[in-house]
Amino acid sequence: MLPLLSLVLATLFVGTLATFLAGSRARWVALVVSSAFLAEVALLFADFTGWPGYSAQLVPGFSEGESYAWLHLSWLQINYTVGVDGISLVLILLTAILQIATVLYSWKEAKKPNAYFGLLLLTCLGSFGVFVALDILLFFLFWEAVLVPMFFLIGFWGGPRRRYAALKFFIYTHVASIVMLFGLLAVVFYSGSTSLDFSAVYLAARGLAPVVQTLLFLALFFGFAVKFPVVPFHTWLPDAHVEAPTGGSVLLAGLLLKLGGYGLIRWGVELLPIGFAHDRSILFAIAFLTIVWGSVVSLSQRDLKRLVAYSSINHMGIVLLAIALNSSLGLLAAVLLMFAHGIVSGLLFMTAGSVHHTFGTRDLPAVGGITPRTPALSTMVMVGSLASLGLPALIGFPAEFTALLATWDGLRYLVFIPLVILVVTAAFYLWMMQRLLFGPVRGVPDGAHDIPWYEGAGMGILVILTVLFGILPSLLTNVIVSSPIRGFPGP
Amino acid sequence: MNLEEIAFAILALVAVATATLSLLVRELVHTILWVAVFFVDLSAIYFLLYAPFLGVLQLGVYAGAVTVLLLFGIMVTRKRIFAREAATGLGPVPLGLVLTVFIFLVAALGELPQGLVAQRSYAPSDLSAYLFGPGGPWLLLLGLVMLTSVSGAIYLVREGRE
Amino acid sequence: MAFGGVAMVLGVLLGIGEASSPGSYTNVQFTWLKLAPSPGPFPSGFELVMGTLVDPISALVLVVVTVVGFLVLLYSIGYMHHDRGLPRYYAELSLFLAAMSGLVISNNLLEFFLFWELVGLCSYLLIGFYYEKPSAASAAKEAFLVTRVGDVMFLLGIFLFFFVYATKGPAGTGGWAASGFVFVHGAAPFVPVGTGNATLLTIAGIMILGGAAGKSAQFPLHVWLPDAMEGPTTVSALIHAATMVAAGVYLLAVTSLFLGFTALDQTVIVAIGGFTAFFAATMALVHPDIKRVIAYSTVSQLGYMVLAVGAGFTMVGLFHLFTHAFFKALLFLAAGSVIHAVGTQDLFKMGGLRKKMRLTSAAFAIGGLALAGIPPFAGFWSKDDILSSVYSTLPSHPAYWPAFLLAFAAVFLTAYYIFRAWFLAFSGDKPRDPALEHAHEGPWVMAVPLVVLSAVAIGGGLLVYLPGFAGLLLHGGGTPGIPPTLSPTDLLLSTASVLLAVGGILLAWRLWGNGRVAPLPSSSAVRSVRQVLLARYGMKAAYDWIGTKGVYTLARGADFFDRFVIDGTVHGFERTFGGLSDRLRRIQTGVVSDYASYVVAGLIAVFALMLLLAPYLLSRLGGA
Amino acid sequence: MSGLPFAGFLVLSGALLAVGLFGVLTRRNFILLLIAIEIAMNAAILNFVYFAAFARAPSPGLPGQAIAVVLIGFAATEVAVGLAIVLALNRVKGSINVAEASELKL
Amino acid sequence: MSSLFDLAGTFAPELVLLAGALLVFLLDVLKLRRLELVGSVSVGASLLALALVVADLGFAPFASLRTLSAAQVNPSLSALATPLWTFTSLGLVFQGMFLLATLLVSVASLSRGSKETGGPIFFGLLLLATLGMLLVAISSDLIFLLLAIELSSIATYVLVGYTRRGLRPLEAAMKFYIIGAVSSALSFFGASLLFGAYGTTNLLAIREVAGTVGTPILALLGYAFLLSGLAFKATLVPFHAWAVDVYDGAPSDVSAFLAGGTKKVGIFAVLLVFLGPILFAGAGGSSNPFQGGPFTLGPILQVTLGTLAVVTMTVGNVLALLQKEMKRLLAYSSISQAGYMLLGVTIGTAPAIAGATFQVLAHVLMKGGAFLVVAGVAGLGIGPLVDDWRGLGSRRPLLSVAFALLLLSLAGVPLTIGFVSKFVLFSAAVQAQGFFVWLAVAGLLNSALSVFYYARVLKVIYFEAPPAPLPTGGAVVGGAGPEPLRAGGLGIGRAVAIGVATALVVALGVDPQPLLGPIQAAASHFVFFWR
Repeated sequence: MLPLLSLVLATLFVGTLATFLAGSRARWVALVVSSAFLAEVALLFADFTGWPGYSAQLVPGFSEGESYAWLHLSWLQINYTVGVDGISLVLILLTAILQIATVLYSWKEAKKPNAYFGLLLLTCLGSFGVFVALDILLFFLFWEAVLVPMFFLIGFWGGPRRRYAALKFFIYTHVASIVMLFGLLAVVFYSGSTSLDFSAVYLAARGLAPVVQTLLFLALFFGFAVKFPVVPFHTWLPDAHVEAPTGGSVLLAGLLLKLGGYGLIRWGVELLPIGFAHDRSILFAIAFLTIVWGSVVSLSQRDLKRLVAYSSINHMGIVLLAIALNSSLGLLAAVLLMFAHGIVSGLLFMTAGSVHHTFGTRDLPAVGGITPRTPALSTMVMVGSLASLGLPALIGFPAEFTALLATWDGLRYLVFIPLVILVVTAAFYLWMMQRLLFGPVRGVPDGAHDIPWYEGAGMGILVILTVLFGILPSLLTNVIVSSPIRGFPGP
Repeated sequence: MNLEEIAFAILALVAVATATLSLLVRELVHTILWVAVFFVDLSAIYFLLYAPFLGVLQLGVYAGAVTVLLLFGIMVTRKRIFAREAATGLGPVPLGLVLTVFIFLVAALGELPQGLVAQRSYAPSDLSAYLFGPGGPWLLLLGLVMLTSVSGAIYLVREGRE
Repeated sequence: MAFGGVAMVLGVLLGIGEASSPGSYTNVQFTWLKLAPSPGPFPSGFELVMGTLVDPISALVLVVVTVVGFLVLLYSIGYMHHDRGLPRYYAELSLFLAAMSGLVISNNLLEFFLFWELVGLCSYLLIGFYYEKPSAASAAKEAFLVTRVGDVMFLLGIFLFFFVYATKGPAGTGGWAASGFVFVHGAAPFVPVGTGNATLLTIAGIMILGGAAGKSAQFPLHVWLPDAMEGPTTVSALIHAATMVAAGVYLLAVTSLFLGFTALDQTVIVAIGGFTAFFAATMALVHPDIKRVIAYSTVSQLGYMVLAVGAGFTMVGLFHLFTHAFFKALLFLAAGSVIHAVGTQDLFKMGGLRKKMRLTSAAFAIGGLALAGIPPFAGFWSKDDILSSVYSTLPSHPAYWPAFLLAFAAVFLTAYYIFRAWFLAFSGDKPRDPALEHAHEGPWVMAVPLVVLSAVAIGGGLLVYLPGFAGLLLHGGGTPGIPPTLSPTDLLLSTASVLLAVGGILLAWRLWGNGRVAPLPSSSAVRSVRQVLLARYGMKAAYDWIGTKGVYTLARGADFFDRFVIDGTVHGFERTFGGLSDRLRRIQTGVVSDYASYVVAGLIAVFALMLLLAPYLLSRLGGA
Repeated sequence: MSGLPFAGFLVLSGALLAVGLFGVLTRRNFILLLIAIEIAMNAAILNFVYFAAFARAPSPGLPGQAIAVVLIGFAATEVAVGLAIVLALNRVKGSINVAEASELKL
Repeated sequence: MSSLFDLAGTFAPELVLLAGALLVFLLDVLKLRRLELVGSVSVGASLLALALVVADLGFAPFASLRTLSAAQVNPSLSALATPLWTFTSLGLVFQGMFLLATLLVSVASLSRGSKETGGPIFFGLLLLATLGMLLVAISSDLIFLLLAIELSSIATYVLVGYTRRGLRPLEAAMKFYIIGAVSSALSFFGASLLFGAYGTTNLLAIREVAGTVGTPILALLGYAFLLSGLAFKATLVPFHAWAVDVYDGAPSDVSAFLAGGTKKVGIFAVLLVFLGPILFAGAGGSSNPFQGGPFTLGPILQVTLGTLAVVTMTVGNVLALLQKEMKRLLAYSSISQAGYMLLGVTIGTAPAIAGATFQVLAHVLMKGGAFLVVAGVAGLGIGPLVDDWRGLGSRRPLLSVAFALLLLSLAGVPLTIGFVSKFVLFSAAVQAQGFFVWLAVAGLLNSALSVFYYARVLKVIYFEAPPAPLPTGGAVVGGAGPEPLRAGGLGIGRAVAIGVATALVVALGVDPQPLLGPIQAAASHFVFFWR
């Protein structure tokens, strides 16, 4: 059988290098690589016959598994181990989609295009790696590999305060990832595992005492929580988004935030179910705080990107809530939400970028009534906003619906909190649309054209998928459920 | 208290006193004088400690060579030999630090090594036999150190002639 | 247009077919989302499906939707011909019709909700059709938001029902969840079956009511509907009078048929319905805007329907929905015709239009008579049916009394305000505003719908006596509503209500007839009541205050906290380390003696560590 | 032959070390610093000589004295390098006050 | 005289270096002072020595590492009950790393420009200092060890000031010398106390009796003095203050050698001196020196060293945060890295020592490379401040990439050797459990803290615009473009050295196994040997 995952990694790696070296033709190389990536992901889906289930020792299995020895310390085996299950497969699909959409959207990037596209590809490479890595060190490696290109993307191509934002982003996430690595290693050593492979650690971690699990889970949670981000570790996100170039914002919201969710599921919940169960009340409290906070703060934002950034925080809070519910429905919802948010927030940040390109500002009071001048852009803004506020037939709805249903199952009347916040979310999107799209024309420069074809193409892909998966979410959910979300066997 | 102990006590007092004086007097040349006395006093202590060879060595190397070297240094770096040392860093902090070290050293020694046996005095031939036998590498290393320092020192000083 | 026509033909055919052979069809069905069996509340997993279910009640409403929809599309050709955004208009309207039809033929609550939101979206887009007008944009937002509150409650209601019935229900294997939560035509509602949690079910019912109240503009979520009149009048006719706002009633009907309400739910629904019927009518009494008067009347009429459904007379409520759709669409289209002609909505500028616009005037009068409940117009049959049905339950449900009385009193108010509008607009010699002299009828495409709708408004109520149509109503669900009868009790009640209505018309004629403009009474009490009514009892202002001042201030505060406290803490860390670094940096004085003292200090520190601290620590910690 | 008092002896070497360190900390003239360092160095040498004279084991004395020989040589060598540095510094700066040579700081 | 040949064979690397140094001095005397010439001698000697050391380690299979005792090496020395030197595989590994540092610096110094006059003395002292370092790595006697350290120290005192003209280098040399001499006095004082406590200065002999001796306080005092003296070399806080000024004031190539090479001597010396007592299992006596009865030294030393390690990392990092000068920033980062290395020594298990060793190797490459870059950049006319590096990313892309990689490695970003070494080290600490987990936590927090200033440098290099040209009195021709960098490149030698260091940083980050495996084996041998 073809080592598909390694093939994809190799494609992306070679592609990234080629892009860096391609000079002014970088965008074509990037496009070819992205298409190849998408095709390979399609192959991956075609090849994916379902989740292999639990092994004899009740370790969750993975498809497309590959494992080669990498680093052997006398007391520790470190391997190159990769594999996928339903959860990672869906997120890989998201990666491929966002990559090609972002490449298209940034088609006319003029400032050092080869580095720009190379870094975009590198970010996607890292994300892909995170989603397939089944060895702690490999995982951490890809995890960090996402960080560096994003740091440069923000810092070099970003807005006026880009340096501050890049630094803040880098430091926040790096500190978190170090804590996360420490937590993972502590799991390994306290459980007495002699290998960093997921399956070995999984098996060994069954034997950890509940107290240890609880503490270790908290450490891991902190590591992932910053990436999520949850309140109060979220303040890097608005700054990073506001300053990042559009392509960076898209990947930041679409992929990087997902890493936190994925990491929490794969390396937190699956690895330390008992600790997770003990810490759930903390997770709930943080999740609710994040949901409420992200939404309420969104209400008062003037900058379009900041607004979307805070709404991202709100959505990721729901993801955390769904994960914390510890039910199969909750996990299904969490993964679906991550996918949905990836697509929708990507779309919204693209529109925010286009608004900025077209009108020279993203300040909501400064520009408004743009619909007559830029109908296509307005439509995109509207689709994105509506999807984000959970309108049915768009992708946000099935995700939020399952999440809320799962919340009801798990927490009963506390579901009121996200439900009420649903109204607030609707409020700030509607308010934004009212000011930006409707009303009398203001702040529109004379030469403002509607979006160019490439930006439209990038957004168009996402719009189409928003509708497609909104109507047929089972395309995704059938894949997601082929993963160990059916409930984990006890210790 | 036997004679040796009395001698030791006196010599010790002199050693501490001359060392202190050498650092406290303001005339640099006086410093050299006190240092010379200190080195001679030490060599006397070595004699008392059954190390006559060392005593002689001390006299030769320190009281002789090193003292002259230091004097040379003063002569080169000072316009007048009898220049006074101007600024000093005397103050409570250095004194306190040093006293603390001293107190630690003395106070910690509540317990003495038991069963110390006085050794016989060694003939210089014994010493040289050891130094060229088992202790050879030390000497070898010392030679390397000297090679290094001499070549380095010559290089550093030589520039002045150019 | 053509699609609208085809849809109408299909819809009517479906209706006729259903009338001729009552039954249900479940045609299309595909899996939307599936959860494998897993521990938890859905032990055998669940499968959410999208499918269609055509049964008598959906056929009934489908007829309304398609017919009125077609007529409005037709009418729009004339009404909207000068508008720039015509393609957008038709696209959105078509999307609405599609979504509304989808809603009607949904076979489960989730799908219902999906289309429910879609029609809400269309409503939002169409209210904001003239988006350059800030008031339109604002009204659109308000409509979406207020209905969103209802939607959220609806969603929770869905969860509750799903949860309670997940393992119960008619499907047999694995409960309702496994069957995809689909409605099964002809089965008894769950509630009597449901041995489940009564409290949960009551709350579920209330939540569904909340959803319905949002969509159907029932108190206290009614505020958006009058503002929704910012949209084109055709939209008001179709969406905000005939179809979408009725979706809330339809939801209540569906719920009561397939799931059922508990007794407490019913009392609440009845109370809300009755109160809204009266409450909205009062606000219509004084409004100068012709469309808003009709809008308030819509709210009020929807209150009647809710009342009926709440009292258990589902089919009676739907019957009123049916007739109301036609005569209210008629009223709106007539009003639209007027507005099209005169370019204003202010009743006090109009007057004497009867002479210039005879057809419109007649149509409006027919609609008004139907609304007022004057026999034999359509509204009489259905409204009277509601009143008599509810009246019949009063002995067993004394709690319904207040609602019934309010609804009954509203009959008078209804007749008064609609004819006040008619007299103000059409009677008299000439318009009060001289600029309106050149008013004239619209083109034929606007006239045809008026004629058709007038016909239905006159005779629609009599359809009840058509066996096929009555069959639709009779076979609607497991608990048939009381069919219209002419029993003595009813006669008495009908007479009383007709007399009330006539009284209302007379009062309107007395005050406003023949182009009179009744002077404002000088009594301050009346003035202040008028002010309160015009200010909508202050509710709009209160909501605005909560929405802008309250929540926005909260948001600003949160943003401030976010920027300065949370981020400030982080920066505080940074500053602390920076300051520490700066302070520590100063020990690097550049003087070597100081460095030597650090060495000595370090030596002392090592002493202290080795001789004092480490032994102490180790003895405390118990050795290595 | 009785030994010299151990504690008393260590007081001497400790005192010499302390004086040497004190000189390093307080003096500013490089040459005085050199002298102070030599005094401290001699404290160490003295220790070796003492422990060569009074030892627990039967014959470890000889290495102690040998070490002392080596250290005397080493200390002298060290002084030579120090003097070379001080001369070079004096040539460039015209001063051998260590407190004045503080351009590199913070 | 077969034994003499044997001896020569045994000490071949050392003799090669000595011969190289003497040859350099000979050439100096013969007035053959061309930099390229003497530099080649130095490069050749260190390369040859490195080859010999690697050969001594045995190429393949690495598993058959030899641990030679002096008696095995030379029968004539077997008379010594306690040899002064011992060949351990870990010692050889350290020798290799020292030689690597020397080689890098030598190669880079080849391209320093022919107007340099101090070539012979530079390379001669470089070789002599390296010789001292090599001897440290094989010593098993305190005095031998200290003298070897002094050999390298004295050579470096002069090296720092070898330009003879600049005030800053000479001031640095002066400070270096004074603190170094004080420290050597302290070390010897400590050695004398240990001699008094144990009756010997031989580490192998001390190991036999460590902790059981009847005068624990004397021994403790001795270790305290010794630690303070060695801490100077290893730049542990608070014995570090000289290092910053010296790294700053010295010529950058010498700084590279100091940071990349001689500092590790201190680390290895600490390892050598303290590993025996730490590992001494003893009779499980109490750790209270005032209690009497059987006494265990190890835990006390571990607590002390651990505390020093944490303080060193923290202070180094905190002080680096606000540094404005590039070399001082690197110096502080170097200090904090010493803390990590000491961490491994403290723990004393084979994995931890392997981690520390790997960290040393990493630091040789990273910090050596970084200082070489600094030296090269200074040659391009860029000032000493971090802000002077603005926009270097666009002006010198390759050099900037190399520097960025080195910094990322210092920050511990994966796929660089810096990550692997920290990973091995911290994982070993966590694996040792107990008290050491907290050390690992401190280390992790510190490496998080360190990111702040590395990221700041990267930010300056890549995100900020190059400095605007100074107004030059109206005669500006080109206008607003950035001031052109001084013409000419880094020189081949420096480019090669930086390239090799960077390549190794990345290559060993991707696949460290080829070196990590042998180092682990060597560490296990070492621990086994010293137990």
